[in-house]
Amino acid sequence: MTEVAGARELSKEQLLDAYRTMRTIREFEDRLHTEFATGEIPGFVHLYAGEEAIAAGIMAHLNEDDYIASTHRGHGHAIAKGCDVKAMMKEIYGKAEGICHGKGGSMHIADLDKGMLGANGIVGGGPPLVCGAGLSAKVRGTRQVAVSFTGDGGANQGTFLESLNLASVWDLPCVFVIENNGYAEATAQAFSSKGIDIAKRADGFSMPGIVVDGHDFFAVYEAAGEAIERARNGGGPSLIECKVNRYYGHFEGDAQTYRAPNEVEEIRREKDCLMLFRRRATSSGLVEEEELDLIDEEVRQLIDEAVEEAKSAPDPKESDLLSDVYVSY
Amino acid sequence: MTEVAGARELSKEQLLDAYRTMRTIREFEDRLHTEFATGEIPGFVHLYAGEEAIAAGIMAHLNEDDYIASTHRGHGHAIAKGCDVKAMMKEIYGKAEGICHGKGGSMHIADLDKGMLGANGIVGGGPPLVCGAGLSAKVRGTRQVAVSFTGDGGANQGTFLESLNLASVWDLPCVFVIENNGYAEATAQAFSSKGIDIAKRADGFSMPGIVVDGHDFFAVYEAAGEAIERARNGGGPSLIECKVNRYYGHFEGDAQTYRAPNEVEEIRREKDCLMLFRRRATSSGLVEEEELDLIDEEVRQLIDEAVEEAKSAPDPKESDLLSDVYVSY
Amino acid sequence: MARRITYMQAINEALAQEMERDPSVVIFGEDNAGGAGAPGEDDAWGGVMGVTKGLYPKYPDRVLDTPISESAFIGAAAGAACSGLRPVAELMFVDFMGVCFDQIFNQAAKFRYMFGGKAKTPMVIRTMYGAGIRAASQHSQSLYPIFTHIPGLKVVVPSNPYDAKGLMIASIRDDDPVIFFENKVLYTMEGEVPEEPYTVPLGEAEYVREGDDVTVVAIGRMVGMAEQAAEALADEDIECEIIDPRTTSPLDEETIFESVENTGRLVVVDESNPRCSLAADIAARVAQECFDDLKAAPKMVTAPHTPPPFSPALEDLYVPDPERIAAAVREVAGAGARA
Amino acid sequence: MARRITYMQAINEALAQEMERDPSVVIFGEDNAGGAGAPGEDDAWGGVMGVTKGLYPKYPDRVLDTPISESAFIGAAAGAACSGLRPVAELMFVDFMGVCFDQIFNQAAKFRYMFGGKAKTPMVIRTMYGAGIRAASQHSQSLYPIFTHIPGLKVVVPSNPYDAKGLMIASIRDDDPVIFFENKVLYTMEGEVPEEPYTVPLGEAEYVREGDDVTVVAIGRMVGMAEQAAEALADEDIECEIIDPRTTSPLDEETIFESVENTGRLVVVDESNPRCSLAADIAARVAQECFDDLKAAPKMVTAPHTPPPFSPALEDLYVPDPERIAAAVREVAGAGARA
Ligand SMILES: Cc1ncc(C[n+]2csc(CCOP(=O)(O)OP(=O)(O)O)c2C)c(N)n1
Ligand SMILES: Cc1ncc(C[n+]2csc(CCOP(=O)(O)OP(=O)(O)O)c2C)c(N)n1
Ligand SMILES: [Mg+2]
Ligand SMILES: [Mg+2]
Repeated sequence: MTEVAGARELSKEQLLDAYRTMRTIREFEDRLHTEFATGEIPGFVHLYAGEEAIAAGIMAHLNEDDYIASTHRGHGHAIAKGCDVKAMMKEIYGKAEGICHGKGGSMHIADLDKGMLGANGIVGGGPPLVCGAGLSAKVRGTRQVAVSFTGDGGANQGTFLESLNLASVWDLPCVFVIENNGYAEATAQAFSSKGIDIAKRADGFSMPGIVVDGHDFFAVYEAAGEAIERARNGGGPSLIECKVNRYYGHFEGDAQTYRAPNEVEEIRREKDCLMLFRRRATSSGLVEEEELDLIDEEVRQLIDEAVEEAKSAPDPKESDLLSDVYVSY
Repeated sequence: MTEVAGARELSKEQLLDAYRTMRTIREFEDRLHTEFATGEIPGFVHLYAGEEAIAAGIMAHLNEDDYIASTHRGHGHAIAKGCDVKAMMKEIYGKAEGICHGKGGSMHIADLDKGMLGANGIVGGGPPLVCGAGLSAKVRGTRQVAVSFTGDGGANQGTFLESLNLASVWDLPCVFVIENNGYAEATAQAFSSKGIDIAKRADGFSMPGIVVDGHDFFAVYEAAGEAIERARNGGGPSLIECKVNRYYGHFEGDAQTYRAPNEVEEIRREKDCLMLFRRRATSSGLVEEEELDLIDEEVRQLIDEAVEEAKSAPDPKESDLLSDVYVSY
Repeated sequence: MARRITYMQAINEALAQEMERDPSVVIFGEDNAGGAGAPGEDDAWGGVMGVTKGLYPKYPDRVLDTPISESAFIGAAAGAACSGLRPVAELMFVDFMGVCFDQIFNQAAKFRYMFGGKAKTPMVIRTMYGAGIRAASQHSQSLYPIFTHIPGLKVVVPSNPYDAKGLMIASIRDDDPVIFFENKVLYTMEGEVPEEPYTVPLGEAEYVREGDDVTVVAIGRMVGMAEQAAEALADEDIECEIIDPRTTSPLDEETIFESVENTGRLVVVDESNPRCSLAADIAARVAQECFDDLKAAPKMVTAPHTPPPFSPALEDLYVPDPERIAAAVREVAGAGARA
Repeated sequence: MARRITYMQAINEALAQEMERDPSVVIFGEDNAGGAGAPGEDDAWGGVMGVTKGLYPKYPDRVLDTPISESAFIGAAAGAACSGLRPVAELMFVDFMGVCFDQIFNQAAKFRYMFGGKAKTPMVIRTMYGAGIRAASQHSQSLYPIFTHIPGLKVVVPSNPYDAKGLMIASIRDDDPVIFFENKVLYTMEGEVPEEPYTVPLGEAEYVREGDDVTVVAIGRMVGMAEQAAEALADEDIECEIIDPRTTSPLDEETIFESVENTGRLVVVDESNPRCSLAADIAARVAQECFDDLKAAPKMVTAPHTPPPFSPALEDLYVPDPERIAAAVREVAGAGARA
């Protein structure tokens, strides 16, 4: 599938946008990794580094008013869907100007105005929500599409499996993306869903299912294009399994002793999505190395500012504790 | 598959036992249908009439210490697993001598000494329990097998789908039987699991799945034999989908206006499991019509007595209300 | 003379009128349309008890059947509510909450808070509760204390047809997630119900009966039981003031406190199990806030700490009845003012 | 001098000793073995916090990892318990109960009653609860009031390492389903714990501190908070009697009532949300049963009616602390005896 998709199908702007998205995610996550080590960042932080091509490849097909439901590993999805990077950083630091005013944190980043229905602390929490967003689009006749992200571990949660069936039965404009990074915390996917591609489960709900290389932006982009177009045109839901890897631990602080020595190093060397993208994009002749370097530089500055501003931003006020529970009570 | 299985594979005793089981279930359910109409039977009653070949065909392979977990439509499973028919009838009438002392009723008939882990008021409640019984057999090394029954509607419950995966991953001695009678309450299976055989879902959990004619005792018997032997010998779980029909409403009182006119009549005429069994068994030359007629007569007497005794049996005592909540508290 | 209809008809009428008024209202649940895909009658069921009967023919695109996948479709209600609809989803029996509670209490209930006030989740979950029809342990529980415990949820427990209609319309128009508890025994209860749409505000208790001796707070079906008890007690010159909170979250504490200030005596009647119950919740709040007004110990009348039994002989002992309520009121009324 | 270990080590030791003693004890949960199927270290995790670390190498056949399928594996614990094992299953965070509650409250909890006393379901569900580590709304709830509400369940909430070990061993040996709440902040708490196996009986409260002025009932992590408050109050000549119920179901009411008879004043400290909480449960029972002994209104100290917030600045205000407890005690102590 990788071979089929060509960089040429995308315009220069699209290529640069996709690269900027992936680089922004990578920089955001790498920087969080460093900052977390200083002990200044509260709570659980699950980093998306290594999986950027999926978020970028899917979101490249979505409009601002399309919906996504994310996971605990949601920074990449949020950035790719257009959430404000600085407000996200402030949220992760628990500050009042955070995208959720500091009440949600890394695991609950959301921005409904951007169609981002939220990261989720509950594995399998998102797919039912996406069925609802899809139903809403269908009933209102808006041609919006709703996409859920689930991990290889989450693919064993009943809520995910039920959602595949509901979307199929209700014929909803939904796409279910599996980010199979090989592990659920320390447990290998090889153990938790025995001897199959997770995409195979789509057959049991008479839904198209496909496997793509999640390191390859172009492969994801092509598969997502088909599935999302089908959904938008009333063709019903699809499942896309992206085989990928995460670079850091399950959450910050995880030493990953369950992984083979050098496992991550080799992946970084062979399959890094930014490296692969650079190769393809430049060899296509559409973009120059320098243009990408410039983006790297701009992104680095953006993230520097985001971290600085987040650190110095004010905490929520005592009165914020009791607000926002209900619209009215 | 029906054609492969021959009545000859079973001994005369086995044939007569199987027939007696099916006839007992049929008589039990037909009689409840009549008695319910008099208004004397409390609560919800879901009848198994029409599906007898499944319970009989599966249970013919199970030992007393093997486990089953049943559904809200559990009378047939209980009878086939060896629960006392008179105690069951008393339970359905809510009497103190009922198999659960009147505390459970039709939806909660159980007898752990017979390996019957209970009918269940929760659709999809049973499959996880069967994973546990299978785990117990495996850990204790007893070669016991655990079988769960689920309807076509229940096959869409996350608990069922998760259980398929857990049994596969833990490699448990379990068999998952789907009783696909075409309806979940008023909702057709054609709506609730779109365009597939439910057995197909087994592939997504790398488990063998097979479809059999649930009206044909011999077809069920053969498929169950393979699956249960595989489980007993450490070969892991299987899924068996039995296509069948229910004769009465979802529960007593359901007028079934959602079904096509004459739908049930035709099935009774063409596919009644007792009729089919009689034909095959007698044409095999192993058993005589008269022997089967005799069983019919004996069963009719048994059920007559069961109903009479149930009606005149004493109610639970006031003190029973508070007992049996805990072993100790 | 005003029109009389049943509790069930009142709910059905509320749903029909709101669907008529607002195209963003959709309803779904098992057999809510009537049984999709079946060869027979289209609108065969309208829900297991027929509460939604007749809606599908009127609004075929907004009344949906569902597979037996509560997590998926209750969660879908939450997702739809965040994206422009006002779904009314049916959890057939509240006893089934265990297969889908996450989507209710961690998702719908918490969006607004977790997202810093940016989310609105206008959804209603209709569900049946209570004992009395010999439905046994897994189809007869009350469980509204569990939902009342959860910040972010509103919990409605109507005791009569008039309130059922007005509270349902208010719930559908409300911008927060509402769990609407329908008592299955009350479905056949008749009462006067105006034909035009109206709302009964969430969070306002009702004085069902005025009296100076003992305040009786009763919930849902227990209101009628309390009224029967009060009749009997009146002959003994014990005058009960019966308060129906109508919603357990928000709870109209002011009205309850006001009454206790006057009577100085409290009995709370709650069909649920006793531990961490609504009875305990209300008794504790009154003890903390109205202590100096209390002339006697507040008393709780609930089901026992057991699952609901099947046998009619036992189930009839399980649910609080007018006799048990009257006995409790007598005790509280009799208890002398403090030394 | 006696050995000191942490709350986490105490639980781990209890599990190890019971697995050693009884071959029918099995434990499973996500990453409980350490991460099955992974190419690296076998015993890498031992649960997300490491509570089960070291057990897999000792008992490789009785320590299992699971897929993320709580309904299936928590239900499997119930099924295994009915068929000869004594499973200890881990629900990583109690916040996840919403995806598997049915198997706990409709299956395991009700078997014995529904089956007329014929079933025995000896299982333990270990689960983490409580705020304090910035884990936000879906990883910081308490929720034990919900489990306490359910007849058929036993609920254990240890407040220190000694009790954690003794209560875990008692829970594993108990023949009823037990929900064992581990406070994530207390995992690092050190205390004296005997090396040999011992049990702390379920249903027996402990006097943590004796005093004649105010009875303070505190649960789990709140016990330590109450002790700090009591220290401060002692300087003001207010003597608190601190009672740790240790199990919320069964609840040792006698001990609580006995203390209130002596002090006449009650403060209940409960980390959970206020509505239908343990605080309400205990305050209501005391108000009903010890009314004549009460000299002042019973007071409840709980988290507010909001989900747990993420921001450290807000979470520190969310959990009851010694200051809030002391303020409540002062108020209750100060309230004059009744007119
Ligand atoms: C219902 C539920 N169960 C368990 C957890 C704890 N948990 C958080 S992330 C995680 C692993 C998820 O693995 P996967 O779905 O593959 O996503 P990944 O972390 O690999 O991106 C687990 C078990 C949870 N948050 N929710
Ligand atoms: C979790 C849950 N959801 C819904 C119900 C209500 N209910 C009882 S039986 C039933 C239909 C079951 O259909 P199926 O699984 O096909 O079994 P059948 O009745 O056809 O034997 C439904 C929806 C329930 N008991 N439990
Ligand atoms: Mg993963
Ligand atoms: Mg069916």
